[in-house]
Amino acid sequence: MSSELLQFLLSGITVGAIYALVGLGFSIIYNASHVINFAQGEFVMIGGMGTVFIASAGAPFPIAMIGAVLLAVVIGISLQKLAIERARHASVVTIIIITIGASIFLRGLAGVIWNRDFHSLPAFSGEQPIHVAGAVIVPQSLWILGVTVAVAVALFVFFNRTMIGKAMLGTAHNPFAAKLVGINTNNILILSFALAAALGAIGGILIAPMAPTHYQVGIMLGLKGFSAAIVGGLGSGPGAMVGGLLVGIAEALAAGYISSNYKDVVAFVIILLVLFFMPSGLFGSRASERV
Amino acid sequence: MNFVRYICTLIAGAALALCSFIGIAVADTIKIGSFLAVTGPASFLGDPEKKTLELYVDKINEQGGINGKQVELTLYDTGLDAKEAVTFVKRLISEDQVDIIVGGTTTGETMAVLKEIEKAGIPFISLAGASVIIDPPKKWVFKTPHTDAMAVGMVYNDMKKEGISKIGLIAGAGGFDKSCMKNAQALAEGAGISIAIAETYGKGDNDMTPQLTKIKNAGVDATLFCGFGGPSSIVTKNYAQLGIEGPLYHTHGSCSKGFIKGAGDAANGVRLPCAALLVADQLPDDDPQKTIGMDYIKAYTDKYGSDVSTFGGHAYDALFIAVEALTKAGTTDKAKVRDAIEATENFIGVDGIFNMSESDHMGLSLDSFKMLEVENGNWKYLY
Amino acid sequence: MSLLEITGLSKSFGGVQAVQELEYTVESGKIHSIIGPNGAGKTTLFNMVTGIFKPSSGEVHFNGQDVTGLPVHELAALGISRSFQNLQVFFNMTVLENVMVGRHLHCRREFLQSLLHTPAITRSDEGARHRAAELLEWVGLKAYVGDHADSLPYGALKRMEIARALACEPKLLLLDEPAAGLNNKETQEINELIQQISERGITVVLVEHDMRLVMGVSDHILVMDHGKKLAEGTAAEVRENPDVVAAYLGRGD
Amino acid sequence: MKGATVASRYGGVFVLAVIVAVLPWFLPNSFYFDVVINSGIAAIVCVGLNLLIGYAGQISLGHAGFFALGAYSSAILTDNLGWPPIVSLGSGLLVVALLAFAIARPILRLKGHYLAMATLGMGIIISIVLNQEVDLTGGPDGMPVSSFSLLGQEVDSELGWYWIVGGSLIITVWLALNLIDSAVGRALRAVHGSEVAAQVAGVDTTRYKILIFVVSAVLAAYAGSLFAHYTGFLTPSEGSFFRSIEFVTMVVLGGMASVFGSVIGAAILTALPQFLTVFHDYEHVMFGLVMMLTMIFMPKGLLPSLRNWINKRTS
Repeated sequence: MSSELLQFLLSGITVGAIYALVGLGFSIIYNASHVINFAQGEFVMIGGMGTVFIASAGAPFPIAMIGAVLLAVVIGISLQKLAIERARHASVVTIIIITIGASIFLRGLAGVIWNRDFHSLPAFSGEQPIHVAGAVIVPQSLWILGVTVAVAVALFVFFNRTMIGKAMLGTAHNPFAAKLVGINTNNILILSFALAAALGAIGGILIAPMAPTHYQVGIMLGLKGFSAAIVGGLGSGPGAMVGGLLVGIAEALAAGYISSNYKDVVAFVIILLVLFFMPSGLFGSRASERV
Repeated sequence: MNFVRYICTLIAGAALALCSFIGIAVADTIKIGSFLAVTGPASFLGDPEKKTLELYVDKINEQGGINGKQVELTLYDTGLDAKEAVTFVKRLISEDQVDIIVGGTTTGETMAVLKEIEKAGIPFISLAGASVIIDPPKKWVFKTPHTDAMAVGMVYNDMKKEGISKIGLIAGAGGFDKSCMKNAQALAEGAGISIAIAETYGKGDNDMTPQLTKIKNAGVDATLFCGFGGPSSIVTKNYAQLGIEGPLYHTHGSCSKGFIKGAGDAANGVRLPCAALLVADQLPDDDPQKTIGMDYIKAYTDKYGSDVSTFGGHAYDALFIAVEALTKAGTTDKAKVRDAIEATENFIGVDGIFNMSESDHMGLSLDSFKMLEVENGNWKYLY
Repeated sequence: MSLLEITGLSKSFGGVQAVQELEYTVESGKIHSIIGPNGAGKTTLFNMVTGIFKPSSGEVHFNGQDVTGLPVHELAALGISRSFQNLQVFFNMTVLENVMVGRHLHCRREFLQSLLHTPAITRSDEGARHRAAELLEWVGLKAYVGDHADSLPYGALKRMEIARALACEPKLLLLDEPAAGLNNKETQEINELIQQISERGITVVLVEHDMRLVMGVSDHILVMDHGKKLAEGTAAEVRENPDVVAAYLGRGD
Repeated sequence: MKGATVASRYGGVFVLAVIVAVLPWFLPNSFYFDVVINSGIAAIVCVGLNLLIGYAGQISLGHAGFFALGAYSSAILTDNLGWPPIVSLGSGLLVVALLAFAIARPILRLKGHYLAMATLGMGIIISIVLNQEVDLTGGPDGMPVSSFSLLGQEVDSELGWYWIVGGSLIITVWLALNLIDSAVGRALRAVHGSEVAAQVAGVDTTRYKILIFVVSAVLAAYAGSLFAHYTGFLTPSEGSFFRSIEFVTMVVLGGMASVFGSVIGAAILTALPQFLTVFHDYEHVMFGLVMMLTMIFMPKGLLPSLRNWINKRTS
């Protein structure tokens, strides 16, 4: 493998891992409620900006990070309780508009309460690049990959080995049956918004040392995360992971080999092609309509 | 019914809003109108511009206003939407009936409103970069920032001094970036510089390693970065990580402390042209821009607690050119104020020394840029 | 004369054989029923005949023409219509409009003329409206004509679906469990309705679990199990077929 | 029955026409004209988009792309190639119609959120191209557009544009109402209600979905073309993802499957930012809040909720 290709792949995987974390958030909420939460990107912003501002108030970084994740979780739960739950009988498009309204609201608030400057976090363990076969990788990339893998493993164990995780999956498949066997589906909804918010915030904290955070970072990261979740197949955890990496790598390779002007176009064309041939994404359930 | 109550609240709110926007006409004030991209993709530019205008309009009023009249600032946020900009300018002109307009964060918004400005005949000082705004000169339109072409020219001069001939370019997708890139390509030949490779990155990108890898493999003597905000730091970091040979140049888009903070150690060695403001303390004492720069920095940081950028400086200069013109004209008669702006001479601003004329509606010369280098996490004044 | 001829028809979903090598003939003008336990492949068969599923193999002939794998709307144009086991109602429309959609193929629907609502369109629409109202009255839903479909009780929706299917003026009408979820009285009314439909010269195929209904109206019964034909014949023949008895009794169904 | 539908069809159009005819006397200056004209332009897009989303049930998060394509085709053909504006407009509509037709078949095979993603991707691709092709479109700095002229008569007054946009809107609404109240319209609504049942009734659902996608794209492009000549300057933000969302929000806010709802939704959302300026820094916070609260308390949109409420009161 040429060092150039390796470099592109490393870049794509790093960025893709963040997309995957955001995408996982989309999928978890979709599973629990069949809602697409377009405010997912704002959790990323809250993760990064929250850490910056809690730290600037004097807290040590680890505390600030935990604080920011908790802040995102509280906002996620409020979003569910105050907005989504009240509109649960509304149409898909109506709920999409509500979550977009929520994202405008949160972004606006962040711009006023915090500020509209760019902010950086220090890298977790230095910035000395590591050389691998002619390519370089920064320690922060390893952090991103490591945490993403750890999150993936933790989620796998959670959904397959714990009662509450299994209950969440069960609710996704059949909310009515879940109610019958005594699962409190309302708590499941709250839990999934909390989980999705935490994942987004973690993504936002991980990326902030590489790319300065800003009250508007959530817009593009949210969009890319949505792409990841869709390409992978809505509601599929592994799908969101693969989808995120696919979008990230497609962008990096397109920038490297095709045209950096049109790298995002290339990425979206790939997404469209995947959907044209697999209308439910890579890992989406292909449930046919029962008539 | 829940939503009935909601509708009532909405209607009440709307009525309230209507009352305040019809406005109680306060007699005998000078009205300055402004439209800025305070939010949206260019908030990095628009936000300090807004803060600067609000800060100094307050100060002017504290000191007794202009010609004994208080100044009233009406400021709208366009969110970097040219359509909104046009609507707000119509509102400023026909509804708020302002005497002069200072604003237009980006070239796109500025160009979109020119038709309206010229039709209405109201003096307008833009805060946007591109030279197309004032070239050819339009009767009512002025601007304060240096043009992108000037920044690029400054960079090319420095490159020639350093013996650099083959460069790589990297730019973003926004208006600032594109305009800078276009100028860099257009001016290269005349400056004896060849552009071996030109790369761009997209909105919201977090890693520019692929683009920079291509630049690295193209074997260039130096790289010029056209952009601002977060990407300034990302590109600089990636550049250092990849160990690319040759110096990295930025343009005036990176003239804010946030860039150095974001890029950390990687920023050291970056060379860029900026307004004198950033190095006001390092200027020789006889430099006329020294005091004004130091004063602006102090006032801004005292009020807002954040570092100054040169973008706020554009607003400072525009506001005070307007104030000087209004003072000299002694009236708010639009034609007279316009003539007074055009007659601006030896105006010492933070961007440089302005000398406007019928053919030059910006009035800055190339030497108003200072060449800086980042050293130990701080600006160092080169020349 | 046979209206529908099915030969060697199979459908599998990812390895599961829903229908296997089925041979089946529907005689014109008669009332046919298909019975069998859940998962026997009855609805899958309907879905293949109406074009919703493409058969894995085999052929479907309608009125002497090979119609295998034709799209649904083309089969509708040839004269095949149906109702649905799980209601497929246009809940965003009124009851009358639901049935008017059934008149789609009989309406003028040129795009430009529709945009301008030319007199020709108005006339054709009037005709459709009139016919739809007539059919609703005929199935006993006169009272509901102007109501929104989402305000109708379940039993009425089932009748509305039948009216909509009839509005297409089909030669062959497939009814998928028309009596499911209905009480005795309603089932009896459906029974009468099916006979009246048949009297209009429309060939009816019925999938139904209610044995009294099936045995009462059917000229011919097909028994399916595990995607295969278990038996066929008149009600009496099927009732005495040892395979059928074994299948039903053995399962305690 | 017949009387009712015809009355509601033409009664509404009549009321709209009266409002359009009278309104100019209540608009004090060019700012108000601007807001009203922009509302009208948005309303034309939204009536078309509502046919697609509200009636046929197919979501699109990319219609600003068509709006911008119409706008830029007019601008480029008129200003760069020197074509007469009316010819540019026609050519622009044709180009958009062909493009929409070409992508409609694969895109409309998708459903729900997957369709949302695909249309969003399509819109973003269009917007990136407009941003990147600097030589053709001026890139992010935008391009000027000369004013509209027909038979040597130049339209440059606000009142002139008001009549053009107002007239176009009345005709659009009238055509849309006609279409909805025809076999074609019922077929479209049937696609929304149950695609399979529509097919069984003989509706070629694919054909109708493509048809209405193209119609809504052409209406968006027409509005875009008007906008380009009216405002005289174009930037790629006209084709951005945000603009697409704005159009969909107008449709949903006004009321899905309600033509007049779309007109109201467009007017409210165009004027809202002008009202919200009183909140200064909190402008966007309030905008988001209004969006959320309206949709939570009136999930069916303003006009249908209002109608329900009046029905309940009167019955």
